[in-house]
Amino acid sequence: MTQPTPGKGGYIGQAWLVILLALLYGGGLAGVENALSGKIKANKRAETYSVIPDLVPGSDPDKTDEIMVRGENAKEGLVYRTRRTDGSHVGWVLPAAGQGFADRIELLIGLDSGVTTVRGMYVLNQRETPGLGDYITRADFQDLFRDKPADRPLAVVKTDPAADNEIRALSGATISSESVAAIVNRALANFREPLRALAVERSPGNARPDEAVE
Amino acid sequence: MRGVHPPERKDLAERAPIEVLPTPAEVRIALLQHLGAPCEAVHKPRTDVALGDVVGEAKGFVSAPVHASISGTTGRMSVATLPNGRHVAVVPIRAAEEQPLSDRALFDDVLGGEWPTAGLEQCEPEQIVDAVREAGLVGLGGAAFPTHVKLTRNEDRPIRTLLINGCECEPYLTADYALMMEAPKPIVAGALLAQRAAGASEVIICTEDNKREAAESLRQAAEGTGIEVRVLKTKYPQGGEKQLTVAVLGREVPTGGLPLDIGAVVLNVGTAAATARAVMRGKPLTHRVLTVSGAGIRQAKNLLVPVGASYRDVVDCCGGLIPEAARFVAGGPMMGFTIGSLDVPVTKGASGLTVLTQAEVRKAEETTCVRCGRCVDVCPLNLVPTKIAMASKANDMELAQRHHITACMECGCCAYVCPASIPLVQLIRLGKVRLPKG
Amino acid sequence: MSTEGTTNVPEEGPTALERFINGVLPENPIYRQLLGMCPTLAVTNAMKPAVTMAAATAFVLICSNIMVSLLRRLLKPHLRILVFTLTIATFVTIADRFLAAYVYEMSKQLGPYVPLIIVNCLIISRAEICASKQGLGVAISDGVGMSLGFGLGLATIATVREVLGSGTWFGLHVMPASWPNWGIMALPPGAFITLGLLLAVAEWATEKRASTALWRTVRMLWSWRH
Amino acid sequence: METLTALILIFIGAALINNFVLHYFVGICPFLGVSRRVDTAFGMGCAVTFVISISTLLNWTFTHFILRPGAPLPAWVWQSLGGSAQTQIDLSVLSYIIYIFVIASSVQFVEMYVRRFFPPLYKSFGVFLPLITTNCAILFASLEVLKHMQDSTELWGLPQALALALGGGIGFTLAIALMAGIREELDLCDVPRALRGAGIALIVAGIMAMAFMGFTGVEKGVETALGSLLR
Amino acid sequence: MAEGKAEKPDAAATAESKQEAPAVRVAPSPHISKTALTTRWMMSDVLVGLAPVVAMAVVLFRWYAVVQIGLCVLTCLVAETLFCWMRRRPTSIDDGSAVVTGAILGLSLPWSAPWHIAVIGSVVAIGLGKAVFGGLGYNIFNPAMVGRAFVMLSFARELGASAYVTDRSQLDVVTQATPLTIAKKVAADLAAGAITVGDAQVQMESTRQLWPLFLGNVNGSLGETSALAVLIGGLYLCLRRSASWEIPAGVILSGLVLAGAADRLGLTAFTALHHVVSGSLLFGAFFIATDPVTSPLTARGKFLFGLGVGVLLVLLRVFSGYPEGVMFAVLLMNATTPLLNRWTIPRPVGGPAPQPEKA
Amino acid sequence: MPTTTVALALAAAVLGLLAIAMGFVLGWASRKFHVAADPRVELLQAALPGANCGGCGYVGCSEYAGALAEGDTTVGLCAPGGGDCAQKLADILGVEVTESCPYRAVVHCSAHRDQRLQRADYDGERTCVSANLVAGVQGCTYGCLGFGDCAQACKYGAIEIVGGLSTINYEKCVGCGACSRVCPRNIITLVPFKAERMMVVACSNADAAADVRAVCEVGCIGCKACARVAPELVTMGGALPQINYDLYNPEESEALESVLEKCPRKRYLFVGRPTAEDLAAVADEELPEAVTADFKTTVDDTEWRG
Ligand SMILES: Cc1cc2nc3c(=O)[nH]c(=O)nc-3n(C[C@H](O)[C@H](O)[C@H](O)COP(=O)(O)O)c2cc1C
Ligand SMILES: Cc1cc2nc3c(=O)[nH]c(=O)nc-3n(C[C@H](O)[C@H](O)[C@H](O)COP(=O)(O)O)c2cc1C
Ligand SMILES: Cc1cc2nc3c(=O)[nH]c(=O)nc-3n(C[C@H](O)[C@H](O)[C@H](O)COP(=O)(O)O)c2cc1C
Ligand SMILES: Cc1cc2nc3c(=O)[nH]c(=O)nc-3n(C[C@H](O)[C@H](O)[C@H](O)CO)c2cc1C
Ligand code: SF4
Ligand code: SF4
Ligand code: SF4
Ligand code: SF4
Ligand code: FES
Repeated sequence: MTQPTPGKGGYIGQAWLVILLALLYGGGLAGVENALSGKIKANKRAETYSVIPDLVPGSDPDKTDEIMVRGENAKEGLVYRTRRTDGSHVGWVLPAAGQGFADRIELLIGLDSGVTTVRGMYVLNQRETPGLGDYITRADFQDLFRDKPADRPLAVVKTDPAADNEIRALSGATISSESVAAIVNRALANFREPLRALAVERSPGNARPDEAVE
Repeated sequence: MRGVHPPERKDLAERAPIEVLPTPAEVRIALLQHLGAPCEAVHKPRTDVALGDVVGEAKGFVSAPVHASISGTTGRMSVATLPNGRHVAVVPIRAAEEQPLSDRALFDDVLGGEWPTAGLEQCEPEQIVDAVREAGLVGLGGAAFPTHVKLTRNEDRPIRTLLINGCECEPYLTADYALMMEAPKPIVAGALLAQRAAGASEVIICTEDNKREAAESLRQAAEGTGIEVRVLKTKYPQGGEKQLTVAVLGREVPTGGLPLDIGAVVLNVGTAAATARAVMRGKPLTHRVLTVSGAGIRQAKNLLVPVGASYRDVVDCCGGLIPEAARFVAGGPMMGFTIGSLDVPVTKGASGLTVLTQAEVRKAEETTCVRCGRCVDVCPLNLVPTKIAMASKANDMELAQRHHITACMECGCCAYVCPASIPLVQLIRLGKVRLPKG
Repeated sequence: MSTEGTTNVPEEGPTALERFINGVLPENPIYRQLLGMCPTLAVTNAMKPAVTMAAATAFVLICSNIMVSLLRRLLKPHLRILVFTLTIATFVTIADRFLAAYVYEMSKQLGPYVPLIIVNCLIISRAEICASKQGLGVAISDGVGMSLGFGLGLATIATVREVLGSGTWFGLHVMPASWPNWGIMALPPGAFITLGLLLAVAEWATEKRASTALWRTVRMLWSWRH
Repeated sequence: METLTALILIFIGAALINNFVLHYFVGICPFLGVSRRVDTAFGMGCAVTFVISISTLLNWTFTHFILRPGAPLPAWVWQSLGGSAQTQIDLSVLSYIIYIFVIASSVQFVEMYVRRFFPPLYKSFGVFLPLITTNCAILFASLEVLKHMQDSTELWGLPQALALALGGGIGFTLAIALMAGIREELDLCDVPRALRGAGIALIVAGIMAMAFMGFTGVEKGVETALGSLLR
Repeated sequence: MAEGKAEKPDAAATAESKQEAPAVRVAPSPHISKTALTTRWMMSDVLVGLAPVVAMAVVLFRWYAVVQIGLCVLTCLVAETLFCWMRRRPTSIDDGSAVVTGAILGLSLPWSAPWHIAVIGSVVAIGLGKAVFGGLGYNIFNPAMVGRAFVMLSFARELGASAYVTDRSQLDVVTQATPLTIAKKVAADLAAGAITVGDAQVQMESTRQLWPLFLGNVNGSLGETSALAVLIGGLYLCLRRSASWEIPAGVILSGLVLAGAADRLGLTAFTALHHVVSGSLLFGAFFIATDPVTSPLTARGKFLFGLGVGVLLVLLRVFSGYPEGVMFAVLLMNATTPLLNRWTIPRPVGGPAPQPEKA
Repeated sequence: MPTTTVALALAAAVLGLLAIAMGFVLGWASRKFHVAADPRVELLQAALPGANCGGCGYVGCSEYAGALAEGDTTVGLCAPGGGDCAQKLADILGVEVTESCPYRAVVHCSAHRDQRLQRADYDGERTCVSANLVAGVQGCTYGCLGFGDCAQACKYGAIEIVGGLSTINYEKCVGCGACSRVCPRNIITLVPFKAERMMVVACSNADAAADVRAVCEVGCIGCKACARVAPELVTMGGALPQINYDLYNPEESEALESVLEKCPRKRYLFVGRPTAEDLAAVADEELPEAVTADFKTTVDDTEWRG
């Protein structure tokens, strides 16, 4: 390391270029951010919103709003409230995450408005073993969660499902399958009641009779 | 103690009585036969010398003079490559027609006759040490360290125990055994003299349980002298002084140190006998007992040989070689050095000549170390030979030193057991050569 | 590695073409200089991220080379590295935002490895070795050459890993349907092992370079230059 | 309890399961460059652990107070300029620059300090200390922390950030020390010429990565085990 | 090391001096050696030790075992020849180490593994596990385990727990999951609260008996099923000193202790004894961890190595996503071997050599 | 005030402030923790070719650079770098280039295997340095062992073993001296090449004539004939002649011829062929001191045992 020769102009005087550049770059970056942040946010949003119609059939992504909900474990969580194009409430999309076989799995759970049925499930992020655990991202596995009851924990079985809350494990990836089910179960346990309460409180008129809470 | 049990093969020469080598036509006295400074020649060429005359003068404290081992005329100085690789100056002596001693007379002069153990108290320690030094006495156990150095008293480090080493753990060799059987008296006398010189309070003659008869013979000779004869369990390398002190005294010589550091001195039985001869008869070290053995020799023998006789003379005396003879080992097969030709003079430290045949030396091909750890298991010094060897080979001296390369005494146990036939000892020696000097 | 008085060294050194050629093969940043190993290993499980990464790196490298070359007469030796870092970090942020805005999928997949371009030794070493000493033209051609070399390196590794690991190349199936995918190739060990073996191949090829046609071509270009 | 479990998981995750070097491929340069001798490798590991902790601490502070959306400092400036309390000011676009600045200056500071006061230590690191600046592992730790400070499902505080930094640093030290031991051994081996140096080191790293893949799932196992033990 | 330039003169020197055929041969000491003991002998010893294990595998898995082991051995031999040829060295298949590697690799695979797995595993074992380091004696990691890890991570489906089980086979042992898989599943379910202790006992019923585990009448990889066969072969090896007893002793000791602790804490559905006789703990302890090349040199180092393998193995069994941990434990400890060697340099008789002053 | 502007200003301000703070802290620290270091070391290192061949006698280029800066050694030891490099180093250090005569390695033994007698078959580690530990590998204890340690050490591929004798290819030899350091018998020395071909004594057996004859058909017998013909040029070091390269003048070919002719064993040989540039480089140079051949040779250095 070469030694700076202190003295003439002091450290700051010597560093004028650095300071100038810093100001310049800082400003420039803020400009870039300004120009692009809208698009980036939109991208992030689209990631979730594009699957919303699939997760909660009948919903219009543009009518979805995001609310913070306090779960049973006292932690606040983001929840998407989905509506039809006409504005009526169809259900919820609940982001959830948890430990999988190899790493964290992040997923979205689609629920009906009364939180009685799982409408769909979508894996956002995972790093499971390629060719084994990563089959949880396949549509046929995610479809298994469609129309499962949301009022009881889901169970993973290795045989053909007998009860309606049972899900057949991916062969060779039971652990991943179980992890997904566990994440869903835990998210439901945390948010089932608060969401139901919200559904009753905010949009009782919108709820169809069959979806209404008792 | 760890170590190995190589096939002993002592039966080849065990029963052979010590014979006297007929005076050779020429002997070549090497001017460096010991550990320490080389000697300086005192005679011009073509000078007549008599048996026992000084041929080379010692230079320095750790050095020993060399003497004419026959009567004759000196020749032009020449060179010889000794078994240990040293390329040294030699003084040839052409034998005179008339020899003062030969055959039985020679044997009697060197080992026979009376060796009274009484009245040794009259010898002053200094006197003994001087006699030993003038006799050019060096260790006959192999290392050829000047004996007077070992026997000189040192106020700071008093000597308590004198160990007389009759283990002769090397396969094939029986010179010490034969000596113990045929000449126990001079050994005992020499031991007592050395005890006086060094001021030791106890003397233990050690031998192994495959030499019980020798132990018996020594016991009889040592009757009433207070010398103990101890029989140890046979194991190679029991005879190494570090092993011996552990086996007998239960104390370890510090690495890089001397037995002196634990108050002990180790002398070979031959050295003891030569001490007696030097002090009681005033004769220098001119002859030694040599075992000639191995499957490559026609008749295995124990010979009393003048220092400087060539190995060729020795072999001729034993009926010559068989055609399959392939390797001449000066010493025993575990620690001995090969010689490239038989025209090498016998030195004071030489203990035998083992001639191996083609079949015996056809070594298995060297493969790579499989880190089986056998060398580690047998190393009597508790080293990790394979690491030292590999480090030396790769010239990583830091690693070699971390593994205590300097502690190795090159006993050869590791290379003996190595299933990959790696020349471990050679590599370790290489490492010692490569060690930074100083 | 500072040299006193970087500011007033005479402008000498390899020419633009030399710089360009050097970057591609003789001084290939991955195989010859072992620079930027982290992204090399991390993003090469398939061609798409590898190419994206190469493009992002190229953008940053070329921009920072331009910038540094322009500023080179103003650099103070002890603040040199600071200016480099500042410049690189700025362009990396821009690249990162652009990826997030226009190729979101890739940006997500590359994750932290895009910002890690900041510490890619390749870029700073080019700034130091070439851009801070030579004119704009040379700096640009150096940047382009090095970027190509880097891209080439990434692409070779990614090809091996994607073809063996998934039987595809750029997502297209290239292996027979019965090909058993070598899952390990998509995992960290596969990255290390592939790069290790490819390095050996590169080493071996350079040892035998006189006999390889490729090398002869490079040599021809080289000698023609002189 | 839950936080403790989380901290333990983050720590072993960063140290073993998702080892910085063998899983995330960060810090490869020193991993390959300074792993020839065990002593220096260990020293390097300690240096990295130290720097990674310091810089993560500093960067967390910067992020928390200045950079993240809704950070107090810009908000205060904004409001004292008369802005509305509703608008969040997001300076996170500056995070990369700030991080690398903080890392570079703290490394340089440490370097000068060590050089002045611990010359033997400096000598054994020698040229490698500046290398830490361009060591991805340091920046990576900060970026990981940043990710978790933006992620609404799992907001990290300082303890989590430090657990990651420490775990990452120790994992790095472990990997580089093992590697150095192996490379010392390899010096005595008959490695094919073309593979000598980086080639064989990478292959060894690959095999080590395979071995470390044995830890896959330990996070989950420990989580369940701790869960059932604490229950 | 004798590469390139030195080779030529060297070869020439030997050839020419052979021609002259001098009677005298010089060499460094010692001049005799324990001729019966060669590397090849050690390797054949291992094969003898493996015999009961192979026999048991053949009894249980019929020709699946024969094909699997045969294929591995054959491919290893071919690979060995190939890599020797690539380095222009004389072939080294006659030292027998490739056969051992092949046999151990074969024995560590499930009966159901398809042929390409055996082939790829063997090539990787010899290539990445051994040849890249310079061949026999230089490798840092156990070649067979490198090969197995490679294929296991590559073809997880074919080597995962479910690959062992089928109901469409003539073999009777393969209708049930391997004991460790069952234990793992039960423990996980229990910990997650998915089943009650009673359920757990019912589910563990089939593996509660120690005898089948000991005799080997259970599902598993080819070589691991029978603790008895492994013990016979392993003790033979230890008695012959071809394998060092310190390593299996360490593995078993720490395995017992740690598995006992895990059992106490309710983290596993097995007792310590079950842990020892099930899975490949014993096979690994006696045949894999004992690979001399990749384990430490000194007795103390070996014992520590064994302890380490045992500890990691139980930890991985209890906590990791895999039911068994032998392979990873051995590979991890292989990586520490150089450090263990460094830390367990024995004290020489007489104390450490005085170190010269560092310049 | 719009958010954008504030964000812009804030961003710039934050960075600017940080830069100022850092400038201060580091500036302060660098003075506070200042350690005097020699900046020339780095320059020197950059000027060296980086071959790390060890030819200079230091462990690597960087150590040589350090030693140069300390003033412990002279420029021009770097053989691969050549005159250019020496000039650069000298410029940096502000000294004169003192020596740049091209040195080349010379093997002082010239007996091929069949000319050396009494060669036994050797079983053991096949390197010179190991074989040198064993007595009787060949008769002559001074001569080349032919296992090629020198060839291994040569980074430039300039040495081959021909018929059991180390043979230097002067097209490739750069005179780095690596070979001379590994040869356990010390029979390779560096000779200043004042001409394309130099006369050298190609034997290093210091024994008396009879002993030499006993082991070698061609070895120098120390008859002193050469020293008598050219007493200036050739001096006897014991039984071995030594050429005084200070006085060596390649132009006086008659003197050299006569030496060559007088030697009954023909142990004076002309070796080498350095390049034209090398010759040009030294044409107007003052000639350096000659290296003294150091035939300490023989196995005498090795330990006795234990
Ligand atoms: C290399 C490897 C990777 C694996 N990856 C996964 C995985 O990503 N997800 C999973 O659930 N199981 C995975 N497993 C399998 C588990 O270890 C376990 O055997 C399996 O989940 C048991 O369930 P099964 O009954 O469906 O086979 C993997 C196994 C191996 C050997
Ligand atoms: C420099 C030196 C000094 C020695 N001094 C003594 C000594 O004072 N007393 C002694 O008994 N032995 C001394 N020895 C000899 C050794 O103790 C030992 O006898 C010798 O190295 C041969 O042992 P060995 O035959 O077991 O190899 C000395 C050796 C050396 C090399
Ligand atoms: C491995 C080894 C084995 C030895 N074996 C014997 C032996 O059997 N008999 C013996 O007298 N000396 C043996 N020695 C030499 C002794 O260490 C010691 O040097 C000698 O007994 C001292 O006596 P000296 O000076 O009279 O020779 C052996 C040395 C070593 C290193
Ligand atoms: C006791 C013993 C155990 C061995 N175990 C293995 C093993 O687990 N895997 C293997 O590839 N080779 C094994 N080998 C063979 C041999 O050591 C192996 O091929 C070397 O690691 C290759 O360098 C073993 C050899 C012995 C003597
Ligand atoms: S006995 Fe031989 S093969 Fe075994 S560890 Fe020692 S050197 Fe290696
Ligand atoms: S290392 Fe030395 S002391 Fe140990 S067995 Fe080998 S030769 Fe003997
Ligand atoms: S005598 Fe001279 S020429 Fe002959 S071998 Fe010896 S050194 Fe070589
Ligand atoms: S010159 Fe020296 S190093 Fe070279 S082959 Fe001859 S003895 Fe060996
Ligand atoms: S590229 Fe990651 S540490 Fe250098």
